[in-house]
Amino acid sequence: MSDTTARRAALEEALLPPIVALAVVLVIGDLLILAYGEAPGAVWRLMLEGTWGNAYGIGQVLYKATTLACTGLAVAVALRAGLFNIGAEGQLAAGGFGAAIAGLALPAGTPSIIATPVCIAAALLFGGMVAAVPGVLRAKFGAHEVIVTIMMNFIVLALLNYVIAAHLHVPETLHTPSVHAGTIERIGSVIPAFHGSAVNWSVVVVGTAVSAVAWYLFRTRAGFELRAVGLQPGVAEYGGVNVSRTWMRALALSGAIAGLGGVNFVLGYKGYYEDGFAGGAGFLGIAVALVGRNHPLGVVIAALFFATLSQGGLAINAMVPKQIVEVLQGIVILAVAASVPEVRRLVRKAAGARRSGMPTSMPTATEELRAARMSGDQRPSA
Amino acid sequence: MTASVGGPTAVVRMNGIQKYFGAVHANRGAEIEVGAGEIHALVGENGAGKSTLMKILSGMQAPDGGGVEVGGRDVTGWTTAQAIAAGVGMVHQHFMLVPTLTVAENVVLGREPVSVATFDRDRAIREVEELSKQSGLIVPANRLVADLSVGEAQRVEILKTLYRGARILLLDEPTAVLSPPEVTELWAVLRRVRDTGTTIILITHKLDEVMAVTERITVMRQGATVARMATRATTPEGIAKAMVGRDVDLSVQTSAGSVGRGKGLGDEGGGGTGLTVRNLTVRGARVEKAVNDVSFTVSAGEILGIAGVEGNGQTELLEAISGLRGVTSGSIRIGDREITHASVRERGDAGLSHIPEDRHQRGLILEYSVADNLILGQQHRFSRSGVMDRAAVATNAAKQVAAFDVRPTDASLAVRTLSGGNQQKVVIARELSRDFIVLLAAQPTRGVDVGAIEFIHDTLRKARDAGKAILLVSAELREVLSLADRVAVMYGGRFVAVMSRADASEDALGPYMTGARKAETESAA
Amino acid sequence: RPAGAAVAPVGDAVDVGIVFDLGGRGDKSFNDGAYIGAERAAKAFGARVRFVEPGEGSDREAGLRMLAAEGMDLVIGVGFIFTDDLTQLAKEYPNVSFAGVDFAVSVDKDGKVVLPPLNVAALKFREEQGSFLVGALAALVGGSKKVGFVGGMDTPLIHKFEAGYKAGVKAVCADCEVIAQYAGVTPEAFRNPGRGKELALSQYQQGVNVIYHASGSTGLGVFEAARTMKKMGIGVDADQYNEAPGFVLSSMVKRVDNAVFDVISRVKEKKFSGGIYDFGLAEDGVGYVYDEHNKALIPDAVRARLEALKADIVAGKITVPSSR
Amino acid sequence: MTLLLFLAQTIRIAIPYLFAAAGGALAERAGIVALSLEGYMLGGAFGAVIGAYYTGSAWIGVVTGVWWGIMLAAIHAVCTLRFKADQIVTGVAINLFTVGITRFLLQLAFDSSSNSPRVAGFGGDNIGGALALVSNPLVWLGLATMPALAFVVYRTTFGLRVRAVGEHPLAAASLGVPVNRVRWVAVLGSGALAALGGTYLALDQHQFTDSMTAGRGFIALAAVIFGRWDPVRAGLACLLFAGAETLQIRLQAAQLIPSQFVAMIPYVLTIVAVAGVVGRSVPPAALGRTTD
Ligand SMILES: Nc1ncnc2c1ncn2[C@@H]1O[C@H](COP(=O)(O)OP(=O)(O)OP(=O)(O)O)[C@@H](O)[C@H]1O
Ligand SMILES: Nc1ncnc2c1ncn2[C@@H]1O[C@H](COP(=O)(O)OP(=O)(O)OP(=O)(O)O)[C@@H](O)[C@H]1O
Ligand SMILES: [Mg+2]
Ligand SMILES: [Mg+2]
Repeated sequence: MSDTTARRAALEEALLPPIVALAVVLVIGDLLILAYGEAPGAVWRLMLEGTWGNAYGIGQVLYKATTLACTGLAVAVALRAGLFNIGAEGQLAAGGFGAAIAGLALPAGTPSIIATPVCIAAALLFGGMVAAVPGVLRAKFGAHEVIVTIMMNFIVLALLNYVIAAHLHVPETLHTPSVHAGTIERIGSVIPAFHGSAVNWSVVVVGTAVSAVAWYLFRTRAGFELRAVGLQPGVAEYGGVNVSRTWMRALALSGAIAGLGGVNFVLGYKGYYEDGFAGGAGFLGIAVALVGRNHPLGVVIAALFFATLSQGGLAINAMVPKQIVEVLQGIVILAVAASVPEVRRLVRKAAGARRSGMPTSMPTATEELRAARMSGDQRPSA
Repeated sequence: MTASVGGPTAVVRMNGIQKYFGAVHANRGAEIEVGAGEIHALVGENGAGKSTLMKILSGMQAPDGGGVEVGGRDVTGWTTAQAIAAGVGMVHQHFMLVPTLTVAENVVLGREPVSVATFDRDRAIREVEELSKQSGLIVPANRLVADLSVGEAQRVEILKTLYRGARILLLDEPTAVLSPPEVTELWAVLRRVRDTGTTIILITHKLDEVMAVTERITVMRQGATVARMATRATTPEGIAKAMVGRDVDLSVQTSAGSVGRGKGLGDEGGGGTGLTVRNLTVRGARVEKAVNDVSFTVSAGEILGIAGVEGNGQTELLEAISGLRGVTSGSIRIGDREITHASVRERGDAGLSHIPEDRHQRGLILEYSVADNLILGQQHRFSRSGVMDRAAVATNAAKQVAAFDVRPTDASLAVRTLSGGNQQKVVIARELSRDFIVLLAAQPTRGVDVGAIEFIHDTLRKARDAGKAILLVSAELREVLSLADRVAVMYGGRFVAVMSRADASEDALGPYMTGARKAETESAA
Repeated sequence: RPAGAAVAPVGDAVDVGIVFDLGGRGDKSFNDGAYIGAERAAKAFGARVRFVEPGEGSDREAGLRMLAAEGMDLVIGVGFIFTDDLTQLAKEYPNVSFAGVDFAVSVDKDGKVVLPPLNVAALKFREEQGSFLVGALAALVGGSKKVGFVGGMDTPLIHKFEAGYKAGVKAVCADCEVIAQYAGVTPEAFRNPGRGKELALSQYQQGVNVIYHASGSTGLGVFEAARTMKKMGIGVDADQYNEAPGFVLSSMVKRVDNAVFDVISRVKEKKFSGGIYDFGLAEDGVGYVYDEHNKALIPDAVRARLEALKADIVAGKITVPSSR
Repeated sequence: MTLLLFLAQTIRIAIPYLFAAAGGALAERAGIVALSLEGYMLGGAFGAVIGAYYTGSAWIGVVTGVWWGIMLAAIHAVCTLRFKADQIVTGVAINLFTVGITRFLLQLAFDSSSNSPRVAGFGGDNIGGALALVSNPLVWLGLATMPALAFVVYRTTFGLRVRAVGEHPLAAASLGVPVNRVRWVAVLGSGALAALGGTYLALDQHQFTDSMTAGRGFIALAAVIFGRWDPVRAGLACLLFAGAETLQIRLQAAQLIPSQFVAMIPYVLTIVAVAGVVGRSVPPAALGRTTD
C-alpha cells in the first residue's frame, strides 16, 4: 500500500509544477496580449497553427528543441551531480566552434561517414573543455561553479569573437567559411513535408545522445555514483566514490552535451560557425532542465515546450511583439521554481494523510544535523 | 518547594499537543505540566517528540492541535519573540550560535542595546561580561564563536537565555557534549538559577542525571505522554520501563565467553591481526591534532570498544581509518595491507567495513531505493564492465531484507520512507554482509528501539565469533561494556587508558573519560 | 509551409514583407530607414507592408520564409546578416522577389564578384565613401590635429567605416591623428550607450573635437558626451541631428529609405531585376547631412572642399579603401 | 591632469557597479544569492526613464527606477522566501523576464524595439566634463553607498541581524529574530540599490536603450565575491574593475592587446578570486539555502 502511495506522490510531485506553470503562463499571456489590444484567443491560435499546425512548423519546433534538449540535458546532468552549470551558453558556442574548426580542417570531399563523427567529436570536446575549467576549479580549489561558469561564458564568448573577427571570418560577415566536410543533411531533403525547415538529422544524433545519457545515469555504475554525489556527497564519499573526480567528470560531460547542441546549427543548418548563434539557448537550458525535472525524458518534453514558445513568438509577430514570449519564458521558470517546493510539501503531507495509522518516527531532519555542525564545509546547495 | 501536579502553581501546561512534519506525526496528544521553580525532566526514546514539544513551547514551532498555557495565560501558537518576552528561553539540542559573530553579538542578537539608532557594541560586551560574572558562566565576550570550545559554546547558549531574563528555561540535552566536570559546573549554575525562582525543563537521556537533579519527570513515547512521576518515587528502571513500554534490563549484559577473551593489553589478540594503527595523528576541523599519536591493534575475533565523551577524537579516528579524512602522520594496516593512504574503495576491497556514526550524513542515500543502498560502496562488485547488474542488485536486496528483517520488504522503496530503526538495519545489513576483515562500528544502535538493539548486538557478537576484528565506538558506556573484549578510553585525542573487559567498569573508566586520570602506559594498546 | 500562407493577395497592390535586424523598429538607424522607405511606398502607391522582428539567429530565415510562403511580391531582409538566408530562399522561391539591405556580395577564388541569384536585389551602400567625406569634414572643422571614431562591435564590418573615415581625414590633413576605439566584442557593443559615452569623453579630453560613431545605440552615448563637453559628434546611417541638437556636426546618411522605396516601386512597376545595386556617392545612396540645422557649423569653404572631394570620388579620381 | 581625468572616469564607470555591488553584498550577506542584479539594474534603468518621461523630472525618475527595482526584487523574494524556490534559478529567470518585459513595454509605450525618447536626467547639458561628475547627485550617492552599507552591516542592529540570518538563520530565529522579514528587507534593499545603478546609467544617458546594462550586474556580483562579501572591499573591487576598464579605454587607441582580452579582465580576476588564489573567500554559510 505504501508502495503505490509513494509512487503516486512521486508522480504528482513531477507533474504538478509544469501544469501550474502552464496555467500561470496562459493567464499572464492573456493579460499581455490584452494590454497590446489584441484578442488572446486569436493570438494563441496563431501560435498553435504556426508551430504544431503544419509540417514546416513542427520541423522548426524540432530544430529549436534539438539545441534546447542539449543545453537542458547539460544543465540536468550537472544538477544530478549537485552542480549548477550556468555556462551552457558558452559551452554551446564552443561546441559549435569546435565542429566548424574540424569541418574546416578536414579536406573537402571527406566522406561524411568519417567527417561527421569527427566534427561531432570536436563539438563534444570543445564544449567539454570549456566546462572542465569550472569542474577542475571546483574539485581542486572549491571554487563555486556557479560563479566560474558565469564568468566562463563571458570569457569564452569574447575569445571566440576574437578568433572569428581577427582570423577566421568571411569578409563582410561574422561567420567562418563553410565547412568542407561533415555537414548533416536536413530532413526536408528526404521528407518533403519538412521542406524548408531547419530540422536536420542532428535531431537523431541528439535523440541518441539523450537516450545514452539516460542509460548512463540510471544503468551504469558511473551514473549510480554521479547521482549519489549529487544527492548526498558525504554518503557517496563514504561509499567509495571519488567526489572530486565525479564533479569534474560530470561537468565535462555536461559541457560536452551542451557542445553537441552546436552541431545542430553549425553542421545541420548553416554549414558554418556564426558569432552569437547560441542566442540565449544556453540560459534557456536552465529552464528546460528545471521544467524537465532533471530527467532526460522530461528534458525532451520541456525542450519541445520552450521550442514551441520560441517558434510561436515568430508566428504571432504579426499581431503582438514577440517579446511577449520572452516574458513568458521568464514566468514559466519562476512559476515552476516556486511551485516545485510547494507542491512537494503539499503532496508529501497529503500522502501522509492518506496512509492510515501513520506511525511516528522519521529520519531526523538533516537540516538540523547540519546546523549542529557549527561551521565546516557548508556551501550553497544547488 | 515541589508543586503538586495540576495545581494552581503550574507555570507551564501543555495539553493534547499535535504536530506533523509532512507525513511524520511527531506529537500526538503530548502533555506536560510543570510547577513553578522546579527542575522537571522530560525523557523518552530518540524520536519520541521531546524536542518538538519544547520547540512548540518556545515558539519555534506552531502546534497543529492542542493548547499551551504559560503562567495561566493561553499562548498557543505564539512566536519565539513572544515567548522570549514572556520569559521562556530555550537551549537547543544543537548549537544555535552564529559562528562568525562574537560571543557578545550572539548573546544580544534580537535584543540588541542601541544608542543613537546604532548597535552599541561596547555596551553589549559590558553587559555580557557582567552577566557572565554574575552567573558564573565564564566566556570571552569579544571572541568569535567559531573559536570557542564546545563547553564554552554551551555556556554561551545558557547566557543567551539569561540575558533575556528567562524565568522558564528549557534545556534540550545540554550535557550530551560536555565532559563530566563541565556537567558538574552546569548543575551548579542551574541550581543557582532555580533558586532564584526560575523553572527548568531538562531533556536528557542520562537517567542518572534525571535522578540527581530533577524533581519530577514526564515520559514521552511515540509522540504522546505516557507517564508522569515524582523523581523521589521512582527508579531508573521505572523510568526506562515507561519510556519503552516494557521491562528493560539496565544491567550490563555480557555475552558468554566474552570476558577475558581479549588476551590482555599486548599487540596480539586471539586470532591473527585485524586492524593495526601506529602513531596516528589526524587533523580536526578546528584542532591541529584531533587524534594525537594513537597506536592500537584490534585482533581477529576481538571487539575493541572505545569509550569517551563525544568530541574527543573518536569521529576523526574512524574517519581516518575509513579514508574519509587525511592522516597527518602514522600508519594504518588491515591484516598485512598498508592502507594509510589508500582510497575508500581500496580499503573496502582490503576488507574494511564501516557502520558510520551518522547514517544520514554518511550511511544512506535517502532518495535511493533500499536495494541500491544495500550495495552502496560495493557498486563495482555489482556491475559488469561499468554497467550495473540489476538482477544481482535485486537478488542481494531480497536476501538482505529477509536476513535482517527490514520492513517493509519492498526493496524498491526509497530508504527515506523507512523508519529510523529500519534504516539502520539497512546499513548494518550492508556492512555485515560484505566480505570483510575489520569492522568499524560507530554508534551502531543510535536511534534504534530496544528490540532492534538486541538484534544488532547479537549480530556484532556473531561477527566477532566468526573471527572479525571489530572497533566499536559508542557514546553509550553500557553498550561498550556489554560488547567489548577490551576497552580503550579516548580523551583529548589520545588513548588515555586501555583495559581488558574484566577490569573495565563504569567506576574504573570514569576518571579517564573526564581527563582526571591519564594513562600510565600510553603506548601499550 | 509556414502558417497562414494560404491566401493569395488580390488586386495589383504590392505586398511587401520586411524582416528587421536586431534592434528592430526605433533603432534610429537602418531599420528605421527601411521602415520609412516602406511607409513612403505605402502612402505613394498603396503598398501593403508586413514587418517581422526575428529573435535569435535561426528565426531570420524562418521570418523570411514565412513571408515568402505567404506569397509576398517582395521580401526584404534588413542587414548584412540576411545574406546567406536570402541567397538560400531565393532559390526555393524563384517567383518571389527578394532584396537585401547591406547584402554582402562575396568574391570567388579568382577575386571575381559572385552575383546574387536572379531574383535578389543586393542593396549595397558604399559606407566608406560617406565616411570619407565626414572624415574630411571632421578634420576640417575640428580645429585640432586629433579626430575621433567610436565603433560598436569590433568587427571588419565596422572597420569599413573606420577605414573610409581615416582616409578622409588624411586626405585633407596628412598629419592629423585618428583615435579609433570600439565599444566591445559582442553584439552588446551596439547597445551600450554608457560605454559609448565614456569612450567619447576620454577622446574629447585628449583633445579631440569631433567624433564619428558607427555603433548603433552605443553612439547615443557619444552624443551625450558631446553635449556635456560642448563638442561635436557625427551621426551614422540616419540623420541623427535630433539626438543632440547643436552638437551633431553632420551625419553620414545611408539612404536605406530611398533604396527600399526604390526597390518597392520597381516591383510595383514590374521592373524588378536582381543584381547588385550600388548606392554610393554617385547614386546619392550615401552622403552627409547639410541642411538648415547644421549649415551654421560648416563654413562655406569647407562645404566647397567636401563637394570637390565628392566629385573626385564620383569621378573615380579618389578610391576610398574599405578595410583598414 | 591626466591622472585626474583618469580618476574621474574611473569613478563614473564605477558608480553603477558600486550601487549594484552594494545591493549584491546586502542580499548575499542575508543569505540570498544575488544573480539577479543585472535584472534589477535593467529594470531600474527602464523605470527611471518611464518616470522621467511622463513627469519631466529626473528625481521622480530616480523614485520610479528604485520602485521598479523593488518590484522585481519582490518577485524574487516571493519566489524564494515565500515559496522556497531555488535562488539561482529564480535569479536567472528574473534576468530573462526583465529583458523581455522592458522590451515589451518599450514597444507598448514608445513603439520602438530599442530606444526610448530623450528624457530629463542628471549629467547636465551645460556643464563641462569634470564638473558634470560633481554635479550629478547620483555620483555622490554612489560613492557614499559602500561606506554607508558597511556602517549598516557592521554598526546597526539590522546589520547584525542580516549577518546572523545569512550565517545561521535557525539560530537567529530561535532568538525571535524574524528571519524572513530581515531577508525580505535585504532583498528589497538589494533591488533598490541595484536599480539605482541602472537609474544612474539611464539618467546619465537621458534615455533607455534595450539591454543597456550590458552585463554590468555580473561584474558587480564579481566585485562582491572578489571583495569577499565585505562592503568596503567590494567597493574597492568595483573601483579596481572600473580602473581596468578606464585603462582599457585610455590604452585601446594604442591597440597593444586585442580589446577582447582586456574585456575579460574582471571575469578572469573573479575566477582567480573564487579559486582562492587571493586568499580564501568563504561565502555566508546559509547563502542559497532558503530551499528545503
Ligand atoms: N523539522 C522537522 N522536519 C521533519 N521531521 C521532524 C522535524 N523535527 C522533528 N522531526 C521528526 O519528529 C519526530 C520527533 O522528533 P524530536 O526531535 O521531537 O524527537 P526527540 O524526542 O527530541 O528525539 P531525540 O532524543 O533523538 O532528540 C522524529 O521522528 C523527527 O524525525
Ligand atoms: N514518510 C514516510 N513515507 C512513507 N512511509 C513511511 C514514512 N514514515 C514511515 N513510513 C512507514 O511506516 C513504517 C513504520 O515507521 P516508524 O518510524 O513508526 O517505525 P518504528 O515503529 O519507529 O520502527 P523502528 O523501530 O524501526 O524505528 C515504516 O516502516 C515505513 O514504511
Ligand atoms: Mg523508530
Ligand atoms: Mg531531541
